[in-house]
Amino acid sequence: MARKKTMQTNRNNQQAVSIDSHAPISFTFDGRTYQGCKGDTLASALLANNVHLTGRSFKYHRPRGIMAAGAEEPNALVGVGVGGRVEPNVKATQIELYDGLVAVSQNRFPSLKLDIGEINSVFSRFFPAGFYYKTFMWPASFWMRYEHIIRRAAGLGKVGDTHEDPDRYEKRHAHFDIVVVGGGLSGLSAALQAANSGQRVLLSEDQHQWGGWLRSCDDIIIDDMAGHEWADKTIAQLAEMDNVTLLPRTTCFGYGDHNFLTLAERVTDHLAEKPAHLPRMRLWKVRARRVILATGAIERPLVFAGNDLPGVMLASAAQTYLNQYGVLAGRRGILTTNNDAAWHSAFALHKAGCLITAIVDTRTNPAPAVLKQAASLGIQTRLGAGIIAAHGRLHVARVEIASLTKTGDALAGEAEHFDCDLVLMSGGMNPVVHLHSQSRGKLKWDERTHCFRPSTTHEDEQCVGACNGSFEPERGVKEAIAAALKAVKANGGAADALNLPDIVATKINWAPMPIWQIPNGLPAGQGGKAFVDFQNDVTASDIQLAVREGYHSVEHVKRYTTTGMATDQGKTSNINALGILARERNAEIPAVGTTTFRMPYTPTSIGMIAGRDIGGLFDPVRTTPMDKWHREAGAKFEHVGQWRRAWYYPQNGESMEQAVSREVRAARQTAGLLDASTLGKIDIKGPDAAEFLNRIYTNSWLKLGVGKCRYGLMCKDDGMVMDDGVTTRLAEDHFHMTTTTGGAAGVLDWLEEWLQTEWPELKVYLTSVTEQWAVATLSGPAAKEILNAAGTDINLNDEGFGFMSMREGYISGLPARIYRISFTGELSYEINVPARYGMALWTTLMRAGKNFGITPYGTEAMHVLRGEKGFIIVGQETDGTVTPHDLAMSWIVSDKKSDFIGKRALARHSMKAGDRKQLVGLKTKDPKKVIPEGAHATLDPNQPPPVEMLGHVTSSYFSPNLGHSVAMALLRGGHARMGQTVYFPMLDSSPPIEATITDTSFYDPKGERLNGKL
Amino acid sequence: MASSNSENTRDSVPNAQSPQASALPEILPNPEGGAAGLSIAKVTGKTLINLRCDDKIKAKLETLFGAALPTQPNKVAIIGTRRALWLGPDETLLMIEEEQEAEFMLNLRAVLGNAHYAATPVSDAIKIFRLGGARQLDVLAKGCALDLHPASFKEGDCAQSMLSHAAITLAADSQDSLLLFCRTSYSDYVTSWLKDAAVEYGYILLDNA
Amino acid sequence: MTESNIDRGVRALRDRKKHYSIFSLARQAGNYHQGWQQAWRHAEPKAEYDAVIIGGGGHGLATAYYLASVHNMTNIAVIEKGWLGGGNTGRNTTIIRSNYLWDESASIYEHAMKLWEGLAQDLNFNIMFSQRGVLTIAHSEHELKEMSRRVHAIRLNGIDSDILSPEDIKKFVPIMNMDQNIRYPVMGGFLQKRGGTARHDAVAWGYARAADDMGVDIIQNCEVTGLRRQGRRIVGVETTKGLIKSRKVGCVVAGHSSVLADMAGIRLPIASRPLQALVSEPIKPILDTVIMSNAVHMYISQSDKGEMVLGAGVDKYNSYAQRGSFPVPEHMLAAAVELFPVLSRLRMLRHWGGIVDTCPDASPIISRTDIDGLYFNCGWGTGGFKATPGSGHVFADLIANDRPNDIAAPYALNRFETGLLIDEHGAAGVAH
Amino acid sequence: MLEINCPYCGLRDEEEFACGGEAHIARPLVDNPISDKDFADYLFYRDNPKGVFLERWRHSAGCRRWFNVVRDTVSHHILEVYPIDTKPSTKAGRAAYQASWRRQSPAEAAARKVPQKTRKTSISKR
Repeated sequence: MARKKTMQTNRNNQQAVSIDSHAPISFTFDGRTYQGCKGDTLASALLANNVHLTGRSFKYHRPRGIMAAGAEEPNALVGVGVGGRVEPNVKATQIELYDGLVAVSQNRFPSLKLDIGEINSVFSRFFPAGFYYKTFMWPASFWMRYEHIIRRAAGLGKVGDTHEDPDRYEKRHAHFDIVVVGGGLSGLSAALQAANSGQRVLLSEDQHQWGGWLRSCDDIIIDDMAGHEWADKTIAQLAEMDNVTLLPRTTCFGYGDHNFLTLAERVTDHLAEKPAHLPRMRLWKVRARRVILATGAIERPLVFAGNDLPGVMLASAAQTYLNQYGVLAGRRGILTTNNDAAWHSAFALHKAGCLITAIVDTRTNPAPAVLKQAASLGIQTRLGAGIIAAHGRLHVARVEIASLTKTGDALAGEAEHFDCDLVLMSGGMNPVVHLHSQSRGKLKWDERTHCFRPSTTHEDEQCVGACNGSFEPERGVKEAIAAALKAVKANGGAADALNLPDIVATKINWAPMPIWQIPNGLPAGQGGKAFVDFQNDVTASDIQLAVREGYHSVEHVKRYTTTGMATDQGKTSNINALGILARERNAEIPAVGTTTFRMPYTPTSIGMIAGRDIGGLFDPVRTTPMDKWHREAGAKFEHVGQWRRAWYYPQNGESMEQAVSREVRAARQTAGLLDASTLGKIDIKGPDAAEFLNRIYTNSWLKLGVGKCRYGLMCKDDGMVMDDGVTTRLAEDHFHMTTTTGGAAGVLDWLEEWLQTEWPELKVYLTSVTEQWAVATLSGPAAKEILNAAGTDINLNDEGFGFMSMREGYISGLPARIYRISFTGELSYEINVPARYGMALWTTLMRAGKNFGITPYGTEAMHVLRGEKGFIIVGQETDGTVTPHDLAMSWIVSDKKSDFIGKRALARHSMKAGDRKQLVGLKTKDPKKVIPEGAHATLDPNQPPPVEMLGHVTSSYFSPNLGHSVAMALLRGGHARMGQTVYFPMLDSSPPIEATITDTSFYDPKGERLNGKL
Repeated sequence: MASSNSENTRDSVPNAQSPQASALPEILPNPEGGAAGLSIAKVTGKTLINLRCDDKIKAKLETLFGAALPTQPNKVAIIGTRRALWLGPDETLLMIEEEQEAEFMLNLRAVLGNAHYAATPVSDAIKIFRLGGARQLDVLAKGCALDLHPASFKEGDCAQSMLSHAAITLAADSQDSLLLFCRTSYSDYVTSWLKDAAVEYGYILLDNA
Repeated sequence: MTESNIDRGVRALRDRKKHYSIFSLARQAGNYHQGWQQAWRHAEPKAEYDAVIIGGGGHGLATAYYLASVHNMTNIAVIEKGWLGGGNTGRNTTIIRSNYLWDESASIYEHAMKLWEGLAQDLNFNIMFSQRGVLTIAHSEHELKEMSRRVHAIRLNGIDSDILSPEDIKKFVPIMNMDQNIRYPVMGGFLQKRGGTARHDAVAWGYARAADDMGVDIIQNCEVTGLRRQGRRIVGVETTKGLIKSRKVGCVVAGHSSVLADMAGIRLPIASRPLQALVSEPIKPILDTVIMSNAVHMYISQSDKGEMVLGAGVDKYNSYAQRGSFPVPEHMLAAAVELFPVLSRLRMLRHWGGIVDTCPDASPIISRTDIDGLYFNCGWGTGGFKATPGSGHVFADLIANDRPNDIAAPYALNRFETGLLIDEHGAAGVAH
Repeated sequence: MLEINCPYCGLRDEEEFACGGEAHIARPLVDNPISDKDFADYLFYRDNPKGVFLERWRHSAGCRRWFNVVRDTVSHHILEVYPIDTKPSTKAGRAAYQASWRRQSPAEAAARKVPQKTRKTSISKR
């Protein structure tokens, strides 16, 4: 224990507000073990152990340390975790420490202290912004090689070796009357006020502890309590109320249309042992009626040479490390600032034992109060001055200070040198306006505090406190309570206004001096590097260069220099960059413009956004009542849309070809059985049902007799074939429609659309019955015998039960509708039973058919069988560009009907053109050759590319029954090419396949087999 | 056959549902102790009839059904074990005891004669589950965007929506239980999804309710 | 004169110290990069031009560049309401390929591909055209058949395309999930080796710089407020910087084409839809090609900076807001993690939306209009970037000659009257 | 993500809905002959305004009813929701309905029972 304490040399206060020093924690960084406390962030723990150097920059590999204490940290990026949990590029300031945490530095080789990449820094003059646009062009062929090297040099962290993420990620929807984002002084006040109304309130906070800045400052007393005590009391109060949801460790990263918020809750990242049942993170998808944003503010760095050295940090960050974690970031410090607020941070550190040797302020007129206090603390000051350069190798050791001209753009005196191990910098505050901007709220430039503040809103949203530019605590609380009351009222509720808490805080003038770069007395581009975007290594002179080269728009500057494009998303760099850009263009900042912020506020877990909709839950798999049988029969399956269909049933080691040809032969010689349950089925009822079908299908339906079936083709209104199927008249006003498996849902929606929007006068009701019925198709010469053997009360004789008709009855006791229709060309029955009997029907038929050689067949055999007959499959013979005429199915297009969907479109001149792609059959010269589906036809096999193509093969199989291959193709002007020879070039080097154009009915063209006569 | 390279994939055809979803046991105790957070019970022995008709015709069926069929959107008529769910301005889902189906349909035809309506049996097309447990709403919220807070979704309310990728209908049947209706072919997906979503809270699958 | 205009342009560039090379870089390093010149002048509009191009994106700037370099028209202007490349040029996922199904598409995208291959040298601007290959994967029997159809057509059109087996893919893309027992197993794919990506901003800047060097005026922050007509002829463009006369006006304003058409009193069969994309934080290289999947709807590559770049399909409603709805990235990332489990542990860094013109047949419009001298180039949907050089090249040809060349002809507006569409929606979805 | 007020089911997430594009497109009757060009107005040409847009939505995961919506395509604000067979009632909605070029299109004229003489123009006055 004692030993551990001594290791944390910079921990000077064991009682700091955010840590529990009685719970020591050990962790490793770059393989070395350190001790920290419960409540630490990795950053505070490293600083406690006097570790400042944490990473290397993106481009120049410069040594970098911890600069901030929150989401804005640009430098301290590490890789965290082991095995499948490795996560690159995590900000050390956002990692909650846990026992056994493993972190490694990034973008360095061989080690952090000695990184050969630092060579880039030496040659940095050759790599200004956008240098790669200007070179690597000769010889042309070499770019890919240059790029290979560049790619390996770029990137930051590494992904883990194990690619399987062991963690779960959850998502949930939620609805709230009022959502408050940010658990600082203003957010807590707004939440408490809103909660008093009894309305459903959500309060979220990015950190794991509540209070925000209240935890970092030591000079706010609220209702006679220290700020952080008041925060704890208020949160306890809110936790009591069951209309309030509190989400700590939760970042609101997105604000979309209609008050849709997305929040990322970190559930187990901070735990050493991660319970298996808990998700690592939870995505909250929140619909809020009113939103109150209390997201605080972020301090700006100052831009001076060497401002990126380890040991140079934001003043507020140093104060946070001191007051929250009891960590003193240095022993000998210097503050450089342009505002009063930072002075108080310096005072705090000075009192805590970090000797502040000087406070350097670019202004000549800081508030008398701070000057007085500095004097009383014996801190010397340099007014109207700035740090013009910081020096040191792996840590800041010395700074040069010089006085500046009134405007701050040139030096006004000789430089003095100060030794130090800590530089505090402060360039003023930036309200966190990201979410307001994401919601499309507008921003305006505040001439007093020199920052962007929210102006008009777009969604139902209000900003309060520091994120609204109201940095004074009293004002923030007043705004928060007023905003909450307004929201409650707008929701139609009421609540008594809270009394304003009694706040005692140091009065601070928050207006900084607008100075965007501290001059170094040298011509532009010379002297040490003054960084604007630390992570991407963008310097002030890079921005000057961009402007010089004509990249004036802020967007061009961002893209040309990459400023603001790093993983800190420009939280510390945007305004400084804008300021320098404005100066270079002699324009005002608002004229130069800002960028609109977009989701996410901070980098957000991809695994979390994916959630559980992966693996087995990625997409539903729909199965038929007979699915179990198919699986037990060892069927291979194929996905058709979301349906899983038996594809073929290999027996004792058959290849697919063997299995399919066995199934195909059986269906023609004895009988085959197909699970057709997936066909779409729609119940159509009403006095106008026939008229409705007449408008939907291309053929006529008015005269179809009850009990009779008819095949129909439906087109979109552009005349292109959309779906097909057999529809049966159950009664005068009642029809049963079947659709393709894939088209089922679309067809039902299509029909409903026409009924609701175009023909509301038609009295027709539609109901989907796809899953009400299980369907087994029994096909083949023995079909009738098998049905009789199974036992049925239906007379199966042709007289009683002709082709294209339907009978209701029983099959071995199962209530059934039998449709005598055929997709194989054989005698065929589509037997429909209520789905619960599907399996019973199937096994009954298999049993009854045993002696007749019944053979189950899958979708592949079905394809071959219909291929032999030249029947089309929508989606295979068609692709949305094919008309009924193209399919040689003009016979199904009625010219008598006054109208049907697609009629007018089919009458367009171009639809009649003879050179359209038309469906034809193909016979290969070599009967054994099967043309690959998708192969394209040409008249001249020797033509060099680009080859003149007639069209492509839509279906192609070897027909076991015919002993030769059969194919269909859509060929330009195909109907007039009967007998012509065409060639199909192959993808491999094999010679083109030669084939003759024929019609499409290859097998039993007279259709004699339909009646089972052999 | 189809394309020159597909041969080598033919014998490694996917078997749809990945292990992860189906691997979950029938019962998962609440990892944090106490009763399972979710109970899922298959509801059987019911007949479902999809009724398409306008409000006038609904009125004619009040006596037969035993209660006025809902004419207000997303309301359920509850009478004993019978339920009538509003699905649309001219669409209602009737749930009655299976043994009453034949008689009910007979009387329905008698009452409505040749009026314009469609009463289609869909018992086999739709699966019914009764959900219970202290965390049932938290589980549903993971995949359903409806506001199911007791304040806004009370007994006698119903709603159609999505549960992740599946269309569902929910009915608040009483303080502590919900009826969930989904298409038969999606029921495997829905149960897998519910089980997986309840891993945090524990669940129990009951055969009948 | 024998020397081509391109040669003259390039030579002109070389002569000047404006020329970019490793040597000029070294020379400038010597004087702390103080000597670099503006990439393009910030021109103010003249009273009249021989042609005005509305829209300072890649397509518009390329049009101007080819008008000047190929057709000798140097008294022309490009006017842009905001900043160059601020529209879809700077918002797309930079995929470049020419492996299209229909002949009409193949010819224009391959025309573009050939220009891409020499573009950095033509423009003396490294646009980082990286031919790392584009692999389109198939997840079902149906997609395998569709793939075969496409590859046969692509090959016969003389465009490179190889079919990859799952084994090949495993080798080519080690991080891809090749488990065959998942919902959408990777059953195969086809690769265009010449496909790849380019640096989108650099394309706009490179064309702007080269066009400017031939005298083209590039006018930013100049919004069009009206189109001045005399009867059935265009005579000028009304802008926030005043009237600019011209008897030839080319509109290349993806996303806002309908708005301009409206100003001219004509109509286009176009819907403006949001298209979303996102990038992850930068990591060391894990993916050295471009992957596209239609079934699970996403495409992905890794930028030179190390960011994983992902895109999906368009949102379902019309919008001019350059923002879409959350479910789109949600489903896109689920698909991405399903295919690439390693992504689960990465974080989304930036997300944005563009406005794309979508046509009924998912093919562009490059056409004259009912107004003489007014031309439109639009409707590129989600695929415009890859066509940039080809699109600009044929559009310049159309504007200069007032008639489309063979490549552009099929893309005329009248195809919606005749119904002779170029339907690139691809497979009509599974059936039977 | 949009939140849409279904006339029957109330406020629901965009994900429950399907978007049907421009509303109030009358279908020309076949017995009213119009040119292929005019027919293309019905088939392919859709209004695509930057601003107030009249569009159709269907509550596909809910009551499956079609209805009309007045939505601003820039702000995404929904100004009005109204039944499929009615016209907009808000000022902005009515104005947009009247202003649409389609009101003058021969295709729309040909949707009325009484055959009209098709006017030979496709350029609209807005």
